[in-house]
Amino acid sequence: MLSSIPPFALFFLGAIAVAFTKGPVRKVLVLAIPLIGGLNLWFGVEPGVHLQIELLGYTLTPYRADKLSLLFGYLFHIAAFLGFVYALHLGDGTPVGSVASDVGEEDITGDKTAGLQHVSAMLYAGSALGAVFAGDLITLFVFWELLAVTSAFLIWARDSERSYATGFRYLIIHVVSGVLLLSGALMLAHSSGSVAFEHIDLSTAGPGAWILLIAFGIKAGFPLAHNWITDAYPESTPTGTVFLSAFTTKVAVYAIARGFAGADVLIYIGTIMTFFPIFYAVLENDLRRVLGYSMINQIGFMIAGIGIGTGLAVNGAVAHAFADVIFKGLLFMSMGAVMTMTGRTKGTDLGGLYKTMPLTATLCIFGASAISAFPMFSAFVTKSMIMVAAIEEHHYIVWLFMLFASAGVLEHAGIKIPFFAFFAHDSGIRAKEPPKNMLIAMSIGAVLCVLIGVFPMAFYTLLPMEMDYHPYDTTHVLVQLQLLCFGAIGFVTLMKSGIYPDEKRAVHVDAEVLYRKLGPWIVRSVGGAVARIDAYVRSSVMEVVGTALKGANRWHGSMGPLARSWPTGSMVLWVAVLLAAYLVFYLF
Amino acid sequence: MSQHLPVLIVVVPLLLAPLAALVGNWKAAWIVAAAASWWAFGVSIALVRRVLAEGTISYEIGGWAAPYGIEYRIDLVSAFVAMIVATIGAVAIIYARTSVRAEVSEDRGALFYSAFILCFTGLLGISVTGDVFNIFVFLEVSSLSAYALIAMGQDRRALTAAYQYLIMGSVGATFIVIGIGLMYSMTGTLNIADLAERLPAVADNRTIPVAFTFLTVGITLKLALFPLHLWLPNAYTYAPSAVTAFIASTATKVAVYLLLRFFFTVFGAEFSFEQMQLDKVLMPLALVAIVTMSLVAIYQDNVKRLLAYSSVAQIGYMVLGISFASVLGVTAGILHLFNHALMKGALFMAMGCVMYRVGSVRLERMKGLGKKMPWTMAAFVGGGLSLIGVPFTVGFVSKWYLVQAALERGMWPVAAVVMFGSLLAVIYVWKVVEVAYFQEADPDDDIREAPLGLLIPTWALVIASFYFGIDATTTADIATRAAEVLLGVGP
Amino acid sequence: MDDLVVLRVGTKILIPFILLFALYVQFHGDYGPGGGFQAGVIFAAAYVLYALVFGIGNALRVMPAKVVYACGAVGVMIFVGTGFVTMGLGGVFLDYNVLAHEPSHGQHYGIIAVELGVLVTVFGVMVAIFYAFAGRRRLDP
Amino acid sequence: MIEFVDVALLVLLAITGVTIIRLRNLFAAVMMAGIYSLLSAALFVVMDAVDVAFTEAAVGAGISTVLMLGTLALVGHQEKKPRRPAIVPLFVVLVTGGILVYGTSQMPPFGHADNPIHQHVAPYYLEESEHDIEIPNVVTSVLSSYRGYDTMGETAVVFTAMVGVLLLLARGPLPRRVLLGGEWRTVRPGTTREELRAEAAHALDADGSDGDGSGGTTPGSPGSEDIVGEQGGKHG
Repeated sequence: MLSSIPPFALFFLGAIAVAFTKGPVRKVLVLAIPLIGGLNLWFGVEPGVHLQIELLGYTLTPYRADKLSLLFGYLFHIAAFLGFVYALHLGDGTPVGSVASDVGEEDITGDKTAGLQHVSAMLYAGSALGAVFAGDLITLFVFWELLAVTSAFLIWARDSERSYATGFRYLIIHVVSGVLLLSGALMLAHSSGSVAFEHIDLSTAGPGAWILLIAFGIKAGFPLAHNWITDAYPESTPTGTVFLSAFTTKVAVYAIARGFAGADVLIYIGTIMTFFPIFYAVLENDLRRVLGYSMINQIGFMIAGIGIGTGLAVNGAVAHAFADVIFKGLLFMSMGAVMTMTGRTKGTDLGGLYKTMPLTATLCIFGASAISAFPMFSAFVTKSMIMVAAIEEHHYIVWLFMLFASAGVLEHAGIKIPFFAFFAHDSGIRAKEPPKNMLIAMSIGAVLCVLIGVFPMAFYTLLPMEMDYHPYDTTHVLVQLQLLCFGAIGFVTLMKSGIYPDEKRAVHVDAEVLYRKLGPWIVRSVGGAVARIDAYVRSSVMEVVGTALKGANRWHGSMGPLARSWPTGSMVLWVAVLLAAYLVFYLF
Repeated sequence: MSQHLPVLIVVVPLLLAPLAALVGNWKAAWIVAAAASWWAFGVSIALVRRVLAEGTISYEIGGWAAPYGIEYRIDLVSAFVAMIVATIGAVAIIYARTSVRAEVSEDRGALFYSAFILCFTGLLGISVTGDVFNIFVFLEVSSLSAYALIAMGQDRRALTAAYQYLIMGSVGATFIVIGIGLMYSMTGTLNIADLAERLPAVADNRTIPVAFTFLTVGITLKLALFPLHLWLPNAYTYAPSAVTAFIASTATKVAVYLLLRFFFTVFGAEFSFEQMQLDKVLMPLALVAIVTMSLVAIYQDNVKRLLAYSSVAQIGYMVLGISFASVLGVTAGILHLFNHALMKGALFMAMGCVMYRVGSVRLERMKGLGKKMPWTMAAFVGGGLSLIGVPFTVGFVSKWYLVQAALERGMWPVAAVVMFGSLLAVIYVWKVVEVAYFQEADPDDDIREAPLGLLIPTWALVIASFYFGIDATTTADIATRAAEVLLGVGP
Repeated sequence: MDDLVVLRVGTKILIPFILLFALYVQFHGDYGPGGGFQAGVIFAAAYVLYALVFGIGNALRVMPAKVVYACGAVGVMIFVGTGFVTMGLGGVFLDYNVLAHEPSHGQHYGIIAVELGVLVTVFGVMVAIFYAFAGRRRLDP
Repeated sequence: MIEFVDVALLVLLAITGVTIIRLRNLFAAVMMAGIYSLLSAALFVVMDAVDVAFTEAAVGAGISTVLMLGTLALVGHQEKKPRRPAIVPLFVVLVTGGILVYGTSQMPPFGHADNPIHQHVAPYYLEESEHDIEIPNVVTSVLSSYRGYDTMGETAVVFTAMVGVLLLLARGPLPRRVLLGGEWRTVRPGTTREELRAEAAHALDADGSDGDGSGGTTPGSPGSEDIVGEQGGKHG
């Protein structure tokens, strides 16, 4: 019945309604909109083209549904719903039992900017939906830029100098991505005569396709373009980050899956993405930033899966994206709960919270188990598809890297996050459990993680490609358990034997000790090299930018020759010079 | 009556201009000026419709057949440009009522509106006439009145700016008349259609390239193509707000029309672009204009000046489109004429609102205006989005055509420069948005929202710039057909 | 300037002749060189001469600034108005043929009308500009 | 003989032109400009363009001399000495002029009956005007009838000039509001110009940073004795 109304429209209208309401009405609204939209999508929308308009001689398809976009559509409705449940308490004042005010930073919970956050989150979710149901590149571009702008407000909602600067950096990167997208789209449109967003063959479509891939890649956090994720996510409010983690990168994964499935280059990009963030993740102290690195790592699996390109691999990639939104959301929610209640997110500042926040700790462990791909949890049934597809397509080295990365995931996300936040040394913080709505949101997330893990076949029917795959075969379960056990045993041994000095402020040392056992050369040579290359690229890029800016200022600044006001006599002389120049040009 | 429409669009305002000076009282003068503007607006719409339906209209003034008498010859290009001028004039006159009252002393009001109508009439006269000398005459009317209008600015630097514009504008007009004279000496005619017919026979005479040179320099000076734009920033910065909004959206546009008229109709695209290789002159200058002038705009801290430099960059876009000398390219140029008139008009009007309340348009005085003058600043953002070229704004439509035209010629780097220009526009628009929305206002200021008399015209243009960005079929269709007329490939 | 008797008397004698000459130029334009523009300038020259010799105060009494400004405006209106009259009589703009039964008579009337417009405007504008300059700082004797 | 007169007049014109450039006393320069106009009028007479000559004599030598003198009365009459000889402009002018001479060397020879201008429209005027308009002076027929619309435009130009000059120079009462140092001030009734000027000077000191690099005001410009941005005052 509502099938001809694009899903984003409901959210955009909702945002207006939210902007003009307050209190309980607003709370009902923010919950009702994703619910109604989700139900409508589930029951009312058939695959097919639902809306077309003509613009500038091209056919635009602002609303097109197929299995791939529907899957992301369901996902984003779930994510929006969870996010709004999680953020429901905003505007009610500081939660009971919070010790956040101890840290001295004003309003660390983002309570003051509740209205702004709700409106921009609503618009943000709507933009993400618009993007995945966009049937052409121009519509995609519009939502691509809207995603950037609306999400930037979620970062600014923290309302601090730092978040302002971060949000601005974030916005610039995403606007650049949008401009590249439009450029690529124009080039493709010019060569093919159509702006429809379908599969693009990188080898034959010309430079436009590459520009498009770079545009998508920036949003997906490709290596060297990944900085914005770890830069921006830890700077948002506790609730804002939950929204941020759900949409932007997943829209990019969707776009790559639709446009570039089977492009070989993606396998290698994805593989690099799976393992390089691990080195940073283990060195990082801010737990939300650790999750940021972990996100790049998870996207790496998806990108590699898309690159492999078989039905199984692409299914694995999008399924993993689905699962990742939920378990990463759960982890960000638990860290957000910790931040809301304590005001801190640094591993060294926290610890021992399980005593007063047992529910949060348990739910966090659910998320950690899911991300580590324990059997019966979601990532197990999704990531394994990608790994199996890699073997089937004889990408053995890629598979090995992924295996290594999986172990890394266990260490930095599966163990480090819950351990440092809730266990480790007792920091003496006695914060209460977060507000109920936060707990409810986390519980729903945890249940979903388990449901997907336990009933994979039901979940698989939603996937876009045809395939025949069963996750729970003996080999797979055994391999995974072995990997997990060895990883866990290593960690526990180090802890118990006292090599792991838990009272020091250095996560850094802990990681080094751990890796000295696992393989010292990895940290020293590979990790060092990655860090050095990263630093080199960054510094040389900054240098080029700096020189360019200086040059621009010399010529274009207020006193530069191009901006100065000239005396009238010089102007006239200049005209005479030009007259002579033109005469010479035309006459000879 | 209706067969007189071509001449009525010019002579009715021309009759009203002295009337406005005669009535003496500024309110009455404003009514006269508004009548003139709205009359011309209505007639221009009628003319566009008639040209679309019937093709080129010819009107022989005095009953003398061309080329012996003066002919008004309105094809789609003329009608479209006249419509742009008339539309902006009709909106600007509403705006002027409030704005001019605050910025120009009342005893000058009557003369001011008289000059306003004269400027308006001159621009219309240029766009509809079919006679090159008549172009010059009306160019003088519009230029002289424009100098006087600019000199009415609050800041005393307006006088210097107007003086420089006077000198440069006179040089430009003189060059144009020298070019016309040289052409006359070779052909014995001043009628555009007749000239176009007779020029090829004498094209190998060296005098014609010299005429071509004088016209190139003269016209590019009038349209402020880099590097002959030097008069423009000061003139736009210090003129009264209503004048800046009007002149920025019309005067340079009419100069672009002259470029089209002389190089496509009079000389013919083949002669201009293949023999004279005009594209080799226009394209590099346009590209340099887009990049350097956008960069300069970034460094400005007076917003009117920032917009003025942005105008020079935007003129680069128009000329770039024209320099492709293809239907797509010229379409892009003509479309951007219209589109830029809408958005720059809106932006300068928004700045006029700021001027009205704050008394300055320097960036540091605009802190926190997003809260204090929400409608004004929202209008600025709307115009700014168009300047950047965000989809569903007119700016996007023109950039779209421009990039397509570049790609059609296989000029990837040119398309890249166009996109890069958009990025630079993001930066300079953002500069203003940042100050207005993200910096705290001085709590002592009691600045209120601008009055409706200013907001309504401003928003009319903003809404138009969105409307024609979403429904671009009408304008794009007219522009395409106009381009076909110019290139002689149309039906 | 009371002692410049020669100048004053000379001017007094000259001015009527200059005015007469201006009229000659205006109406003889059909047969010899001349016309509204030249006649207007000569009129203005005579008037300016008067103002220079007898003081701007006297000149303003003869013809107040407002009247002069109005002349500048009215002349244009006469010219454009002629065009409207021809349109009203069924011709195109400035088609003088329709002003009389005989086309050539119509041409005569039309030319006289528009030349009058030119004369009035040029005279008004020249004197107005002179007033504006002179009014800035006293040029009076 | 005619050629001799041509050459003599042109030489005199050139000498007068150079003299005007070199003179530093502006009164003398204005007088020389008058002479220049008379000489060109004479040249036009020699070229049989009597109407043009007439206009040039009346406007160039007559009215514009008076107006320039009026200006000089306001701004002083001594030109500033340039700091250094203008070698570069001279060079540019010579080069551009040289190219122009080359460029126009193929122009139709002056006064030749085969020239395009004598072949196309002009013969029509000469032959038909007697029948069309029935007045002997073809120049008048062209100006007032065939191209009467251009003349109307020129009349409008003259009128525009008046509007422009009056806008710039005429004096009226003080405006309702003035801009002082970037602030709007409402002018109280009865405030004198002197009081406002004092206030303006004060405000300008405070707002001295308002420089956009435009080079500020030109000394001696017509507005220099007024309140910032507003010319006005009691009627002179």
